[in-house]
Parts: sequence; structure tokens; C-alpha cells
Amino acid sequence: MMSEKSKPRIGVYVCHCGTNIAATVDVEAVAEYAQNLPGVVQARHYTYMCSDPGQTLIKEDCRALGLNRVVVASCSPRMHEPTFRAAAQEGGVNSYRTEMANIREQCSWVHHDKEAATRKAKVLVASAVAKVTHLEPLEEREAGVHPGTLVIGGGVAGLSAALDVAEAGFPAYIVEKSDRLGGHVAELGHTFPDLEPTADWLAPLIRRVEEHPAITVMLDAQVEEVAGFVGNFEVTVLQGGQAQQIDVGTIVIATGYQLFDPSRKPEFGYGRYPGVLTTWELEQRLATGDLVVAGRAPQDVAFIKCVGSRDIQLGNPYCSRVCCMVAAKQAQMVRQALPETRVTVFYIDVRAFGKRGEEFYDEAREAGVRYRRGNVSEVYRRGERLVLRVEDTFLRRTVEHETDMVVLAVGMEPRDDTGVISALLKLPRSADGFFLEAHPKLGPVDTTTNGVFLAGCCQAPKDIPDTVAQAKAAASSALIPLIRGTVPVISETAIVDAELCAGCGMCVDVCPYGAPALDPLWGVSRINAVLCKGCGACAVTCPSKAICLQQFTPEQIMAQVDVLTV
Amino acid sequence: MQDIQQFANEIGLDLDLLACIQCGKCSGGCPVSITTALNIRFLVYESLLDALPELVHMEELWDCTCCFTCVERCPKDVRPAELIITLRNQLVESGKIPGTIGEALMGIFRQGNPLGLAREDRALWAEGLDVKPAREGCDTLLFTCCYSAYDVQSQPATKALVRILHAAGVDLGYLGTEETCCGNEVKRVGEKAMFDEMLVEEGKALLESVGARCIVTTSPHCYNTFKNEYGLEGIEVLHYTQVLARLLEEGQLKLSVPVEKTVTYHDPCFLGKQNKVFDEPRAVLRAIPGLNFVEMDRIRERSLCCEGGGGRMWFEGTNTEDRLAFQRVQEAVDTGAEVLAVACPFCLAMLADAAKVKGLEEQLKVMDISELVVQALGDGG
Amino acid sequence: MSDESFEPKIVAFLCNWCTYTGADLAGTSRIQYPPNVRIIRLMCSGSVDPTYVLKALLDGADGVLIGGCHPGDCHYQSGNYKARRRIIALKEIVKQAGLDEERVWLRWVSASEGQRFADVVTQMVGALKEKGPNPLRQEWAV
Amino acid sequence: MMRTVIPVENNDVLGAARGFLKQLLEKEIVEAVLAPMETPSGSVTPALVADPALLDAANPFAPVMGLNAARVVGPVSAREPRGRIAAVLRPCEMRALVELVKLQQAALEDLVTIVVDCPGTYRVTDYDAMRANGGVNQDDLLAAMQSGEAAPREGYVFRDGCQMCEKPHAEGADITFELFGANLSAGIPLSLPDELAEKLGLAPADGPGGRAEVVEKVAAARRQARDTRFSEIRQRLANEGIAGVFASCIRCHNCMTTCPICYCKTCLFKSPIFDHDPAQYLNWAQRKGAYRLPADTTIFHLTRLNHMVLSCIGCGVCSDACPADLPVARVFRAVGQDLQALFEYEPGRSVDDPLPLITFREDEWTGVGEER
Repeated sequence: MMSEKSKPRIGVYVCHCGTNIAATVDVEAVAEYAQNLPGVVQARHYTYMCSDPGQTLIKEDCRALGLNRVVVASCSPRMHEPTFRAAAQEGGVNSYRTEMANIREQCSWVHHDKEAATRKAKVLVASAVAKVTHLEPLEEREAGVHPGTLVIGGGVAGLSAALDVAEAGFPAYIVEKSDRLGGHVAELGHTFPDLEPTADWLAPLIRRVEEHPAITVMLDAQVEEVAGFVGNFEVTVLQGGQAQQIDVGTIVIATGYQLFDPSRKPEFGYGRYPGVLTTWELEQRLATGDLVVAGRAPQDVAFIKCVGSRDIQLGNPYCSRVCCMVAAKQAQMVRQALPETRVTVFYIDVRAFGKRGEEFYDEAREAGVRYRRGNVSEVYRRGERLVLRVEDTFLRRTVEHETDMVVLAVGMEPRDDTGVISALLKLPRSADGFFLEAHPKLGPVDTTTNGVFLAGCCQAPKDIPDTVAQAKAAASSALIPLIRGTVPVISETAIVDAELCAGCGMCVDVCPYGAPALDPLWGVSRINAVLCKGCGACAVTCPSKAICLQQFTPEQIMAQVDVLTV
Repeated sequence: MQDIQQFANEIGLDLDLLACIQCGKCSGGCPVSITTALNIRFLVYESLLDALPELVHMEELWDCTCCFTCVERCPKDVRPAELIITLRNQLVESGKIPGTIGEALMGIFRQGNPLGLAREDRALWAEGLDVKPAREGCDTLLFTCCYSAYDVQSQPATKALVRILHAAGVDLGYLGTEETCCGNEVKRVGEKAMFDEMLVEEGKALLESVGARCIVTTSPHCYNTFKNEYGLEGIEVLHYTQVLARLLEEGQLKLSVPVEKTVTYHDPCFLGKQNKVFDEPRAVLRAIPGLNFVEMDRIRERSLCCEGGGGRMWFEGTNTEDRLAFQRVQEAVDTGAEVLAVACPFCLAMLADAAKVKGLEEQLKVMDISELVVQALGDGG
Repeated sequence: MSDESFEPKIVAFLCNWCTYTGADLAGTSRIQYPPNVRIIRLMCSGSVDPTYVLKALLDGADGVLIGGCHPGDCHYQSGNYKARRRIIALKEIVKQAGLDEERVWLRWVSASEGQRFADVVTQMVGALKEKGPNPLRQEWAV
Repeated sequence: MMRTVIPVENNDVLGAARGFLKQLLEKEIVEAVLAPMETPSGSVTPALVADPALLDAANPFAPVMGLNAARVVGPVSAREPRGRIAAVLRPCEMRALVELVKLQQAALEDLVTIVVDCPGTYRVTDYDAMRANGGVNQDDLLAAMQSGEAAPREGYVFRDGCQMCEKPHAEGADITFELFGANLSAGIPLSLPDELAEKLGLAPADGPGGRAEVVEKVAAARRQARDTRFSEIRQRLANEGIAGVFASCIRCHNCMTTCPICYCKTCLFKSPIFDHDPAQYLNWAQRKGAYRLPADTTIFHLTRLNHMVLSCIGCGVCSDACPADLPVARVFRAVGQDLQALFEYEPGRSVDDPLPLITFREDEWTGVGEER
């Protein structure tokens, strides 16, 4: 039975999300339905609840109507729960007495039938109202932070991130699997879009990192285990057979990518014809100046783009984003080295986005590089020469292009060990295998694991400027908890009703974090809230429900079940 | 576009026009794209724009050999060749098809084979070979391609195969005159209804009624449709080169007589590209003592089509001057091989014919793999 | 059951980190699935109390779906392994008690498996349509 | 462990047993003995006895079981400070004690467990009726232990739980009274730790052989009786469902109260979680057309199955306690048999076996949840 003080006075706010929800769910009908639910004082609908006016609406209602609980029916709580909790708090309602009904991701976006979707949205709102009725106010909690950031990977992304962390005055630890810093980029002779020698800017970057007093570089090292949580990660690093523990507050993942292996595209004869190379191999040849094929300088060089990218059958549906510019760079360099040589780039589309991208493409053509539109289908031999069989789609004719050197512009793939890191840090991966960011627009460097951030090509293919930009963004995000010195920890911990506890100790057995312990004097369970991660394993195990997980108590869940089975 | 896409879906094809980015991978790899007017990429484009010309005027639609190189390579999984099959279905519905193809279909309808030869004569090739009727029960059911059964050029290979399988102790059965065309080509020339209702429905019941553990086919075409399109339950479908490779590996088949020849091998599209059976035929050839095996340049996934598939056995094509088989026999000769080995009755017919036309008969003999194996059998054969 | 109009009601208990997020991903990917599932968000499949499942069944839910992270992927290390035992035990009890344990589904769906989530719901709706309504929905004496 | 025989004089088996218990106190092996005691009115109840003289009222062989004594061992043993105590138990009580130890509701540290082979017991009501009408056939039962053919007095039956008990023999205790197969007038065979035997001045002696065979004979008959009951109750569950079988439940919670395993201080079903608002009942009645009261009986039994059936050691006191005469024990034992087999768990066997639902293996049931 509710005391008068906690008697529910609930406000329900149904979001249109523009047309995202409103096109499929009759939001007006949902609000009208919610108005009649028990405990509901006010139900409204609005275009964007997360907007300033939307939040103001909630805050003002809370004060004016004396609300003590808020339900927002909109997107996933994974998206905007913090927003609406804050709004409620500002309106004088304890932020933990808010509940969200997910009527976008789990309703309007997955159903076409407006009537059925509206019906479902109503039920979801009723479920949220039932739950919020039983929610109790909770206090915000905080924990201390280990000052320092672990950076996994010593390529350009890792170097940039570590440097920013260190410059802000915090220790940074770079764990690099290989025996040197610089990653893939260190093997590039020149970079687009200006043909600058890589060493001109990479070597100083590496030197700054190596000489920085706040940066610890660990080469030939691997992360073995990660325990803890944001602010309090305990990382075990294995280096030369020795395990060592590093305590950090945040982690930046900068593990990079691997190149596509073109032997998976047998039609190009890679590995069969010495004249077929990858852009990676040509990069090394250009560095040494050795462009000889079959004993002589090539009279004709042909580039094939999108090798291993934009290919559903290979499971690589994405564009690797750099190959167009790499081909433009190398084509120009071949022209510079061998002015008599005909250089042709076969392409599907030329993607010259980014600063100076289009200009660089212009420069390539000005340098005499020919661009022909057509996705080369096959490479075979004719005498000493190689033949590309390709339809020039502008000519609308299939041609046999004779050449001496074929350069495959190979794309990027997620590293084979992505799964290992993913398992260590419980990071989800997107369907293409790269790490999944928390939100494609609002959280492009964040992950679903608090305190863990992504930088560079481990998240998706990108060029060096984008990689460095993301690395610096990841470093900034990683610095937030370090600078604050505290991190919010969940308030939704387990609690024990000592009156009910019989002291069986099963909660102690099932907790992976050692949060519950039996009080030696009273023989009842006590929860160490600092250790509790809020999984609820103890609560399920406790037969008398002497332990409950706050925000997920049996009353709350059973009230939801009751509404949902109607 | 919608009409064509919908029609394709209705007849059970996985064509996906909207996925196309017009990259030209299909047309660039299409074996007839240089020698004929067929441009599969442009056909997809025209379909997307609802701008296809009158189909009856597009004789090149019948040039497609259904080698499926375009399907295998398309980065967006459009399955371009299925557009051609879709359009052929529309032509079939309106009755506007080349006369020779019509005759072949009539032959299958009346006699169970595209040659229009009498059904009673289907098993004549087997006289004296003592092949057990499948009805008596058998472990392995031999399924002969219509050409393997009727075509005098193919029959020696068929007979050789039986001798080899008998020598290896395989419990072999044969349906004889009950056997009817598998319909692989029927489906690909656009006679979907005949394929489904007459051939698959009756053929599936017939094949399953034998109770054999596996079916061995002489042709990659029969193999393809049985394996991928018939939905046979509880029967393993194998091409004969797979069976031979297995028998050799397990030691049941022993080859002792040297065959001192330099041999190269031509991958059939329906065995290689479409079903990824590349290694077994080569393993069989390499197991023949004394045989010097050499490869051409364009092999496996890059093998050149012989131009015999997709109904082309019954339709000359729009370019009779410049046939792919002509190129192919020349490529074989260039390797120094005396024998061009094949594993498909269509390839045998197309390539043997090309060798004859090109005057290469003296230099290059086109033979089925089983004809070479049988020579290596010794007394057992 | 031939009742064409029967639309099963499924109560789903989904773990916050994997399956609930997978369901969100189905949404952001606009993958369509039948509207019969109503989701309750829990922190972990290891905190799905069998009593909730029993309550849902006895109240008349046509199906109960428990969704968690694939083995090895639990955000809380081992919650899904404990859930696996608990739900296997529960289903056995439900079966022995003369109720229909096939109405209870345990499925691992990761945060990146939006399509799998949609597939699971679609399959479950299909299976429940075959079964027909939960007889306990009309049963007052439970 | 040492085997010995306590001498029995003048056929006074009970007297010999009482003497043994008194020795435990007199030799200061324990500070008190928890044993079934005959009250002045003649009923039998467990008591914690500190004065050896009062052990003249102890009756370790009284064929009656009102409660499972493991329930009362808990409070006197679970926590320190505690005394050193000997507890006289039946086999099913010992098994329950093992489970309670795992649940930290009892402790073995300062406990000497004494378990007595059990021929079967009567319900309290039958026992009292017998006493009033010609007496209890306790001596006959003891005499029949040798053959394993102990039968209830004519016109009476053993408790349903005893009739389907396939583990009537003492095991897993510190001291076991090995009555099966023994001619008790010649002495009571028992096993006990060497150090205890030394303190009690008992010398090794081989008792009669053949106990295992007699136990197996009794167990086989019980298994048969059990299986008949299981198949009958499984049939009913399949036909009527658990709601049908327990249709006349009045939700008195007696089964839970008497159950030795149900250790909660306050049952979930007595907590506010199942204390619904009046409006809620009306809501349910409107939803289903009618609503059975008292409410939540089916979910009560299902949840109790879920909480404790893996630990159900089959004493059967739940059925005895049911005022509606519901086959509680048969249901729990039948369901328990399947569940225990599923998890390869034998409740009461050893305190070292982990409770199945608080442990797991990564490599078990790997296909579950992955169905495509």
C-alpha cells in the first residue's frame, strides 16, 4: 500500500520523434490512452521530447502538477534515458523515478501496420507506467578514478591519442603488439593528398611519444585481461612472457585494420602473375624505385579499384574510403617515375571526398593518369603481357586492355584478432566485423562499455586525418573521467532486507564481484555497494527476495508482466 | 523494372536488380561480351529504367551460355544471368523462341531428350556392358546425360565410365529407357513450367524411388540441377569425376597402365565456376601413370566457357565466325598438350568440333576424362 | 489450431547489454518483425526470475522469450550460464507440471544481431500460432 | 571408522540404545543430545537433552514422524557460540541436514550425527491412535529388521513418504545404527569413528553380515511402490495440470512450513510481493471471468518446486501436513527425480556437492539458446 507521500502522480510524455514514431504510431491515441492509466495525472505528446522545449514541458509539468514520477515514450533508454532523468530531476522528481517506453527502436521502426504498432505502443506505455508506479527514489553515487589511459595499438591513432592524454597531464600506456611504433602508416613512403614523405611528420610524432615522460610504451606486448569498470580498470599486459598489471581509468582502442588478401579474388591472378601486385606492394616498390616487371620498365600500368571492398559476396559491403586516393597517389608517382608509361585507373566510382580530395583527383588527371570506368572482371596472360578484360561502361563495350603491371587497390578488413579484444572488453562488433560505436552520430568514438573508446580503423576504414581526428576525440572523451576525478557508478545496486535474510549465502556464491558477504555477527547478507555492478544474479538466487536489485524489483517486474499479458 | 523483378521473383529466381551499381563486372567477364551484342550490364540498366527494347528483336538474349561468371563475380549479388533467364521466360510465354530451341523442347516433351530420338533407344549404348537395372536395387545410380546416351561422340566416354566403375566394384544401377532429360538447360532457356511440372516433379519421384545412396552423373549440367534445384532428399549427388577421385583415394580404383600423353584440362562452367569442383578432375588425371599434366593459363574460376550451355547446344548463336571454342583449342595446343581432357558431354562436342573446324584434329585430341582413365585400367577394363 | 485471427502475446525478458540492444539494432536497421512481442528490459538474463516466467504463463501469455548474451559474452561474466541452468530447470518443471514448456524460449542474441532478434521473434510467433492460444488465458482456477 | 556392537541384555534393545546415548553425555563427548523423546503423555517429540537421566525417555526407534528433525538441528547448530551436540536422526533427516548445511542453515562442525536405520514410520495421528488401541508394534518392527520384512500393524499403514522411500538405511553420519540384517536381541551393530569408540571404551566387533542385501531388498520393494506412485501422479499432472492436482489447496503453507528444505525466514508468498491491492483482484476476475481464491496457489507450488525440488530429499512430511490431503510429496518427488537426474544431483549425498542452480559449467548445454 502506498503512503500518501509516495502516491503516484505520473506524467506521461509521448514523443513523435518527428515522423520516426508518429508516422507509424498514433501518438495522440497513445497519449489519450495513457491519460486513463492508474496514477497518471498528465499525458502529453510532442514533436521532439528530447528537444529543449520538450524537456521544458516535462520540467514545468513536474513542478506545476506536483508530479513524482515520469514516463517518456520515445526512443530506446540506451539513447536518451540520461536526458530524461536529468529533466525530471530538474523538475524536482527523483531521476530514478523515470521510466522509458521504447516505442521507436522496438515499435515504430520495426512494424509497418499502424494499428498494430499503436496497440503495441499503448501496452508498452502501460508497462512503463506500471513499473514507474513501484519505483523508489535513489541517490546518485560516485567512485574514484585511476588517473591514466591505456591505449591499445601504437599506430597513428594510438600515438595521437596517447600524446593528447599525456599533454593533459595524465599517464598514458601504449601497448603495441609489434616491435615498433607507427603501424601501417610507417610503411607508407608518401601520403595523399599532397605526396608528402610520411617520415617528415611521422618520425617527429613517434619521437615526441617516445620522449614524453608521461607516456609508457610497451612493444611486443599484448593485453591479456581487463577487469574493473570505467575509472577503475585493472589491465593485465603480457610482455616478453611477463605479466604486469596497469591500473587505468579509461581505455582507447586503436588496433587498426588488416589489408584484404586479394587471393580471395581468383579472377585477378594475384600470386599467379608476378606483374599483379597490391597497392601495398607497389608502395614498397615506389620507395625503392624498383618498378621493373619481367625484366623491364612497364610501358603500361593499370590500377584496379575496390578490390575486397564494396563486395557483398565477400562479406565486405563497405567502401574502404582510402583506395581511391591511394590509387591516385600511386598513379601520379608512377607517372613521375616513368613519364613515358601509360597509367590507367579502372574504377567504379571515384570517391574524392575530404579536404583536397577532389583537387588531388584533378592533379592525377593533369599528371596524365587515365581514368576509365569499369570494374575489371578478369586478368589473364597474352604472351609476355597481361590482359585486363573489362567493360568500359562509357564506351558500352568490353575491351581487352593489355598491360605490364596490374595494381590491385586492396581495401581494409577488421583484424583477425578483433574478436579477442572484443571478448576482453565486451565490445560489440557491427555486421562487417569492425568495432561498433555507441551511436553512429552522437557517439562515434564511444562504445557500449563505459570508459572504452575507439580510434582509427578498428572502428571503420578511414584515412589519416580522420584517424587522427577520431584519436584526438577519443583522447578527449577518455580524459573526462580523469579530469573529473570521479565517475558516476550505478545507483541501481542490490540491497538486502536483513529482516528477511536467512543467511543461506547463495548470493555470495553467485556474485562474480564479491559484493555480498555474510555478516559474521548476524549471519545475514550485506552488499558492498561499491563492488556491486547491478546484474541481479543475487536477487534471482534469493528465494525469499531478501535481496532485490533496485529499479528491477519483483514488484516492478511483476507489475509489468501483469500489464503485458493483458 | 518492377514488372521484371516481380516476374523473376514469381518464377523463383533470386535476381536483385535494385542492388546493381552498373560497375560492369558482369559484362567485363561475360565470355560472349566481345564476340556478340550481348551486354548484360546494359540489360540490367535498361530494365531498371523500363527502357528495354522489344525482346523479340534481341536475338543476343539467346547468346548467353548461362556460365554464371557474372553471377559468381557480381559484387552486389545481383545475379545478372537470371535477368536473361527471366526475359527468356517472357519470350517462351509468348512463344517467340528460336526454332531449333523449340524443336529441342519438343523432343524432350515427346521422347525425353532434346535430340528427339526414340525413348526406346536410350539404353542402346549400354548393350553388352551388363549394367544392372536400377530397379533391382543399387548403391550408386548412374544418370547419363541425353548426349552421353545418344550422341555417338559421347558414348565411348559413357561406356568407359561404366567399365571403370565396375572395375572399382561399385554397385551400379541404371534407369535405362525410364531416364528423362534432367532439364538443366530447359530451365535456362526459360521453360520454367516444363522444368518444374514435367521434369522436376516426375524426375524427383523417379530418382528417389530407386533408393540409391548416391547418383553419379556424366554431365555437370545434370549434376548441377540435381544437386541444387531438385531438392532430392537422402541422396548424395556426385559428378563422375568426384566419384573417381574418391575411389582412387580410397584405393578401390587402381590405375596401372601408363598413358604416355601430355594432357591439359578444360573446366566445365557448371562443374567449376558454379559448383567449385576444380580439384577432383585434376586429381584423377594426375593419378594416371605416365600422364604428363599441363595447365592452360585460363583455368578454374577464370576458365573460358565452351559456349555449349544455356541452350547453346540447340542454338548456333549470333556469331558463328568467332567461337570461344576456337580460342580454347588454340590455348590447349599452345600448352603443347596432345589431349584436351574434358568432363562434360557439351564441352566434348563443342571443343572436338572446334578442333575439327580449326584443322587441329591431328595435333589435339579432345577426350573425356573417363576415356583416359579406362586406358589406364589394364585388364580390369 | 486454425484460428487465423489468433495473435500470440509474447512477453520477452531481455538482457540490457546484448538482446535488448540487438532489438534496438533491429529497429535502427528497420528490420521488420511481427508486433506480438512486448519487451521487459532486465540487466542480465541471469536476473530473469523463474517466478516472472511462471507468472506470465499463468496469467495467459502465449509465449515467454528470455534473451541474453551468447555464452562467453555476458556483461557480468557468467549470468547467462546461470540463466541457462535456471531456465532449463524451469522448463523441465513446467513440463512436468503439465504445462507447455515449448512456450518458453531461451535465445542468445548479441547486440549486433538485429536480424537474429527479428528472426527469433518471427519464428516464435509462427510456432505459437501453430500451437494456438495459451489455455491458461481462459483458466480462472489457477 | 570402526564397527562395533553394543550389547543388548534381556532383549532390551531400547535400553541398550539409551545407555549408549547416556554415555555420550557422561563421558562428556557432547554437551547435549538431540533425540526423539517420549513425553509424559506418550507422544514423541525431539528434545535437546542435557541431563543424562532424562535420556530414559529417549526413543531413537519410535516409528513416528511429525516433523523432519533436520529442521530443529539447524537452530541449535547453525551459528557460534554453540555447544557440542549429538543429534539422533532418521536417514531422511540426515539427508535434509546435508542440504541445510549447504544452505548454511545448519553446521556440522560441533555436531555428532547419529543415524538409525529406519523400517518406516507412522503419521502422528496413526501413532496416537495405536497407542490408545493396543499399543505400537515397535518391538515387532525392531525384530523384523533382521529380515527386512517389517510391516505396519494391521489396520495401519506407514507414512506415504516412507512407503516410497528407497533410502531407508543410515549413511553419511558420524555414528550409524545398522539395524538392517541384525538380530538386535544379540546386540546393536554400529559404526563410529575410532576416537569416539576409544572414548566410549568400545572394542571393534564384527556385527552380523548381510545388511547390504537386506537394505537392497527393502529398497527394491520401495522403488516399486515409488514408481507406481510416480507414474500415477505424472499421469494426473499430464491430464489435469498442476492446477488441477492442487485444485483444493487452501494455501495454508503447511507444506512449506514443515518442509525441512524451505528455510526462508519469510516465504516470498507471505511477502508484500504477493499482497495484491483489492482492485487488482477485481481486475483479474474481470480479465479471466473469475479468479480463484485464495489466489496464487499454483504459482506458489510451482515456485516452491523451482526453489527447492532439486534439494527435495523425499521425507514426505509435506503430504502429512496437508489438511486437504493433497499428494504434495508425490508431486515433488516425481518432479524432483527428473530434475535431479537432469543436473546429476543427488540431494543429501554430500556437503561437497554444489547446489545445482548456483553453479554452472561453460561446456554444458552449449546448443541451448543458439537455435537458429
